[in-house]
Amino acid sequence: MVVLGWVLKEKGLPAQRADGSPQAASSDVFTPAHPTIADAIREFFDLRPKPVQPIAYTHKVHLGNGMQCTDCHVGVDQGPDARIPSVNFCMTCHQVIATDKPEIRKLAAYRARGEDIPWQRVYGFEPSAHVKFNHAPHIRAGVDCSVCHGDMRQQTVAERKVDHTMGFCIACHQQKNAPLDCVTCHF
Amino acid sequence: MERRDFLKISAAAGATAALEGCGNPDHQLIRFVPEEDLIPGLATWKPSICTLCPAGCGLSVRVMPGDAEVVRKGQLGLLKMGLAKKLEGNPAHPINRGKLCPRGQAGLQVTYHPDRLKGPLVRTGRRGSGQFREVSWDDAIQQLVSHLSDLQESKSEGRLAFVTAPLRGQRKMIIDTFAASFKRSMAVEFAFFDDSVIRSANAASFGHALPPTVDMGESNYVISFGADFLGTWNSPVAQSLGFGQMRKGRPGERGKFVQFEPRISQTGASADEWIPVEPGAEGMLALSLAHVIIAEKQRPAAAAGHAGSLVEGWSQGLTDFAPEKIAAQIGVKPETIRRIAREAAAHDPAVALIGDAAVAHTNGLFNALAVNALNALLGSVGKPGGVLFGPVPAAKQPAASLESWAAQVNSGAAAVEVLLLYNANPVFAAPAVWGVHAALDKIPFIASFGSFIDETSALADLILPDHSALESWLEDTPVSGSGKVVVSVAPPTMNPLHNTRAMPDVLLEVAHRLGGESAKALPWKTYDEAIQASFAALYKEMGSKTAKDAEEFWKKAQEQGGWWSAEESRVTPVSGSSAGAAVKNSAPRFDGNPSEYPYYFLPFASQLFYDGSLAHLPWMQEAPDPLSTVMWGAWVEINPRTAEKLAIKQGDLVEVASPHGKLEAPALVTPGIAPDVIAMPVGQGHENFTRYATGRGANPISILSSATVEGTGSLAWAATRVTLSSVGQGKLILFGGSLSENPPELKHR
Amino acid sequence: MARQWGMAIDLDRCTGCEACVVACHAENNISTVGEEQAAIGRAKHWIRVERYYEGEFPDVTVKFMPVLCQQCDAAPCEPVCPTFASYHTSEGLNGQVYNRCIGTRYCANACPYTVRFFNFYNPIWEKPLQLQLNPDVSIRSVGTMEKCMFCVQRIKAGEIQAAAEKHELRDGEIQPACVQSCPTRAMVFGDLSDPESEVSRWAGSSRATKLLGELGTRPKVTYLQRDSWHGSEDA
Amino acid sequence: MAAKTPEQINEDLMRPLAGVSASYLIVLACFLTIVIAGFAAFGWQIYHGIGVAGIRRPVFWGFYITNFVFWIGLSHAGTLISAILRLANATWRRPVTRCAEVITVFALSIGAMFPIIHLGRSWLFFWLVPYPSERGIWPNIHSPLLWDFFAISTYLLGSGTFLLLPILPDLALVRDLATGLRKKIYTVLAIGWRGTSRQWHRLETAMHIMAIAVIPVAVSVHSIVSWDFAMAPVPMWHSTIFAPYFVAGAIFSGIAALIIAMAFLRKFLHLEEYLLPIHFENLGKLLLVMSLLWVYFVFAERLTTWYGNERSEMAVFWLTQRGSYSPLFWTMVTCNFLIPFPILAIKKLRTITGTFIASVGVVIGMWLERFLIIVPALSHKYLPYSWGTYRPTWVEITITAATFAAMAVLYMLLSKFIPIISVWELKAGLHEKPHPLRAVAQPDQVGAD
Repeated sequence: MVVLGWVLKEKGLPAQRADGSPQAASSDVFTPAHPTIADAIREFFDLRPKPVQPIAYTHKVHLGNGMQCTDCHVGVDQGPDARIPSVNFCMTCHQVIATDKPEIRKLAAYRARGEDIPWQRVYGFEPSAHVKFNHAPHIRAGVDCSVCHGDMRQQTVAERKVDHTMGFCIACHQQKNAPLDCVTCHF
Repeated sequence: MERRDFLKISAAAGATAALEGCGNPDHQLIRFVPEEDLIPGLATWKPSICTLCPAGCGLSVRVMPGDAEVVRKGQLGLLKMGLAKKLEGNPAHPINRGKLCPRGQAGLQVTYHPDRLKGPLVRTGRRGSGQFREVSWDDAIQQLVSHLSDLQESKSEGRLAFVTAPLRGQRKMIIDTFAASFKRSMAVEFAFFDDSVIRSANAASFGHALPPTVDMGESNYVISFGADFLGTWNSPVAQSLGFGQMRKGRPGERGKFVQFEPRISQTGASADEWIPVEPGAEGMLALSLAHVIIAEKQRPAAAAGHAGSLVEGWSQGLTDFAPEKIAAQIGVKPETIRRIAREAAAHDPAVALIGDAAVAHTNGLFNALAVNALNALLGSVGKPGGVLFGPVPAAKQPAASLESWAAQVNSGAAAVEVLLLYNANPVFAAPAVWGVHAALDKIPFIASFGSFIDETSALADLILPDHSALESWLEDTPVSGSGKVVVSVAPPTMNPLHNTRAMPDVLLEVAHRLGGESAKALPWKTYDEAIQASFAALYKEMGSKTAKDAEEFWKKAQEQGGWWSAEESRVTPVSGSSAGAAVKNSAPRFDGNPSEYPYYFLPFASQLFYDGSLAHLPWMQEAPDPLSTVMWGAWVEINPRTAEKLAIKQGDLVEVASPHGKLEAPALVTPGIAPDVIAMPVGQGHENFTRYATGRGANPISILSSATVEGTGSLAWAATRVTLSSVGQGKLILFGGSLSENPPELKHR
Repeated sequence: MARQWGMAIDLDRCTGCEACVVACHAENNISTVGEEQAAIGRAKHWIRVERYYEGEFPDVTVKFMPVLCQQCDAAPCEPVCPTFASYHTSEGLNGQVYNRCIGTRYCANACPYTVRFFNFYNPIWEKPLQLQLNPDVSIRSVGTMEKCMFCVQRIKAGEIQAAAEKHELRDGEIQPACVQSCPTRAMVFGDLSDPESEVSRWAGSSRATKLLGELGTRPKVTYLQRDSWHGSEDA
Repeated sequence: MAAKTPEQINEDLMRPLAGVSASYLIVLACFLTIVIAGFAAFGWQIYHGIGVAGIRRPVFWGFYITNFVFWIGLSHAGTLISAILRLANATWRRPVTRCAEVITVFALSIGAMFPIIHLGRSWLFFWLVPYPSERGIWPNIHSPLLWDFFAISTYLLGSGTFLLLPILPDLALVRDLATGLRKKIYTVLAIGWRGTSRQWHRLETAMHIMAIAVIPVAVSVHSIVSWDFAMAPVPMWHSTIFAPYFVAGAIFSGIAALIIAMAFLRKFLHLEEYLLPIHFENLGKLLLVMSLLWVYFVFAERLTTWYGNERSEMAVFWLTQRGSYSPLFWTMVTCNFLIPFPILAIKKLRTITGTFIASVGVVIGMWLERFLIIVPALSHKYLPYSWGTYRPTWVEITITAATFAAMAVLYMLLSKFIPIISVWELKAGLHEKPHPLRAVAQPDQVGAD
């Protein structure tokens, strides 16, 4: 595969296109190209099935118990991304709390195997959108999380409640006199 | 179906993560629990040290969280870890003050190189077959220990040899101590571009076996004899900073810079006056300049002091070196010599430098001493705007030169049982005639600490891959580039990507297992302990107003990337070790008779590959060479007149033949080289050095003669003559379209 | 008035060392295209050091000139783009909106400086080289044009940072990768609308010239021509 | 022609529609294969990336844009010529007009594909089309590429109508002569044409309006195509002469294409009695005029550049005059002038064969002209450090070949479905006295002799 990758690089051909086969798990190159044509088509028509989370985490309960978003999603007010807590972080509480619940058992099992939880992305932009979204300025501008993520108090497992289309962003930016320059988000 | 779709989609979503720099997380892989507590998307800057050349610049490394494919407990998975993303100069570091050369910045790719060794290897096929098998660290170290234990108890007559690049500070200390803990051992240091000639010259003239620190920022007149001080020579970043300062940093003042060399180097290209000189005549030229200055009463001969007294006929005013007498030998017009001499004398402070090819002729030492004398005459030694000698104690010169060592091994004079290799690639970087390859074949057991398979480590029986610099504890004591005392130190900037171990730690482990002398000599558990100990000592010795105790001193040093004295503690030269009588003017000797080999062969350090140790970095391969704009290859520089005479066209494949071998590379016809000189960059022509460098271009070192610089053991790599001929169509990849800004195509009516 | 980012390059300081070139590659996720592609002129260097020889041996002079996108105020690349992928930002940059680019390559033809680079294929990084990629810069895919935007990601980050810390941007607080790396300090970057900024002062130098200024593109990069030595007369 | 009766005309002109010969099928198959190869190449390009084409920095446009300009140029054969001839009432035009208009529609469709083929991301071509989106982003009206979109779509619409209107009566004729399924199909196609006086009258009026309207459109199209280049500050592109220069060149190549097409039809559909030497001779005269006009434009362009003596322009100038591109340049001059001029100027040589040879030369020459306008200029822009070269790859060559094959295929198919020569117009030309079909409409309105 290494050799293949090199040969391809020399030819300048994207790797997963070489034999038409999708980019394998053990692929030796990284490329922005789509793993399969099917993927390309899906993205083209913006078909994004509902993510299936490995653990049925419920926001409702946690927020109900008076927790804040930023308790787990650290960094959202400092930088571009919000942290998805690691299994260790969850276990700080669930060492003792609700340890008998099946989902929590799953959690503990991950920890026991030394694995992190493979959460699936709910929001986030397609690579081809070239969007460099930064949470922090929005938080500072007092935009409530629910504006873009829906009211998590009402959600169990996070779902895509809000459609993050460019229209959605633009509308809000216009309303709030936020910059509309393309390179505000696209670079 | 449902499930499969989901996988595909998540792979696509993964690609989004890729945009956040996490690579292309591949969702068949499990995710490991992060070992660090990281906030995504936030960058932290950590200090480190550049280890790619002897300059020892301070780094500031941008570290951000990302997903790396790593192996844990034999299982491949994704780990969110802090990853180095960009290398910049450390603004606080006195040597490079926030700046960094292209090579230093590309150092990032060493860590992430796809062909980096991912764990210890044991040779399975015959030597050089490149067949290795992965083993555990425990087995690997045990194997080394078993080979060493006999030697240690000196049961056998055999010896331990340790071949390394020139090292400094604690790394050198540990290696030397380790080697010394064996009864019979030889430590050999080798680098193609070593500065030993200049060290010896400076020792003789000024009593400091050190390369000079050039305070160019304050100079008003700079004369360089072949030194590529803006590219690769000595401490290029520090010198570039000074150059910028000298040119435009001081309102109303602009120093002049004159470069003497037979082929325009990247540095020469920036000169106010570039003057070609006959190869090897630099010393005579320097003395000729000195003669004019003395004769015209600009300076008294005595002003040169000891440095001058080393030169024969100095006190008599160097009458043999009157420009008119020797202009022909030097190849520079007498009036030019006189003019330059007057200008230099009139524009205080003026400074002269010599380096690279000028000291790589058989008379290199003479050339260096002559320039030292000129400097002394100009009164630029130890003064602002002149040459300074950093207060760092001179490193002890290596026991043996590689050449003599190889000779001893080949002749059987030294029966080397075990060879340890670190940071050196002598099979590539030493002339074929030295027979290093043959010597290695004679050695029963070779262990390398290399991170890559290169020409030398390919011959190893055991490979114990070192961490990359960014993954290691680093400590360095630069000898040039700043008037301050500098001791750099840096903890690892990121966790190791592969199953590698730091060379010093492995040595300590080995010593520990060996017990006896070695264990006694090296009491530390880990390398950082050794460094911390050295800093405790430093605190006692130097002290510091900023830290209240050694502990805090140590912490502070780690935070800012090292410790450096507040004030520029410049050293005024002690009169040098008056080594024997005055040195005579000696003409350079060249290998190969002029009739058969009519051209001087001039290898030069590549701005991008240095001595070839960086040819494996894709950024370096694809960056256009500053002058030739060549990418992904080597070339041979030929003057248009010579090309015409030999019917060679741009891009032709030419054969360059010396008495010691031949090579083929595409021709580059350029006006910036003397008609009787053929120049070629060092760095390409690797036979076995990762996918990016292997089988690319040709290696000029391979055809060099073994001539050495008189008075030193080091290689006179500019003392070979060659002949050349066109042998077909070559592949010359140029980024630049036109050589001139006004090519014939643009001519008006 | 909005900031007007500009740059000044002192050719008397530039030594053609290529530090800016590598810094740009590292900062902006510019992919290496490999030998074959480089051989047919598809190498991507957002900033390049142009080198020109003049004269014959022994009277040879060499001139180095770093050339990057000049961020023209009257940019030929902007009006010709049918999709507004190439457009003028409020801070005077020639923005290149990768997601809008459909690859007509018209902008690259129109650009007199040839500083626009095209992704003829999807870029690839042999693992684990992709770990070097800068998360703040997107990875351009096949069929899109890419170019220097004065490290717009650094500009944005700097502005956001300043806003967070509630202070005005200081001159020199934001530096593109090339400017940051330059060992001779031959480049300065800043706000041309502020007459006090260093870049404005350099741009006012008597040696200041614009590259191909005669085309009326109104570049925002100023070149300070190579100076000569004035000291000889007092010899 | 007077010898012929309406019945014979029907007989002769309907013959091609009757059935297909084996040789016809073989030829058609050959051309189809090439066309398919072309599409395959395009697929390959989409799959791997535009890099499989030979374009590179700094020559970002190559064969594709050359073909684009070439085919759009060719499209000026038909509609423009036939419109002018109609308005000028030139009787000899009668058998010529339709195959001319057909060239227009086909060439235009082929040419219009290239702006899409040459895109780096062809699948996003619709971003060139103005349509409302939630992003609120419209195409950039300043971009000549957008002007192209409007110009070409308008021209296609116009010439399409201009072609279809006069076909109606003939479709009706086929309907009347045919039986079975054919009859059904043509009944639909003829959209109820019964040849009533009102219908004739409307047709005439419509044709007049279209004929007038289509001329400025045609002129504007190639002016706009020329502005794709003239609007960019590229040496030798940025010139005021480009619009008229391109229009002239377009008509020039158009007529040549028409002559070639007619020659083939005459031979293979055995229309010797309808496409007479006189037609070729007249078109030959036109071609001669255009050839002279073209030389004049080239001379004017070169002369001003040479006198202007502008640094960067001279680079491109010498490159084409005596540099690496000069062989192509002089081939072009030979094909566009040195060969056609004597042939067309000397009456004896202005035969069918003569004009055919001249036309082939012109078509080749005009393709080269477009190539020489685009590539040398791009390869030698202002900064000598960034000069480069260009080499096409098999992908570009295949697709180029496919376009010519496509032209042939379309023509061959069409000739089997509609009478390639306007039957009713011929008949109308037959008699002094009003034709039975056309009791009311005045013959001279249709342009009788």
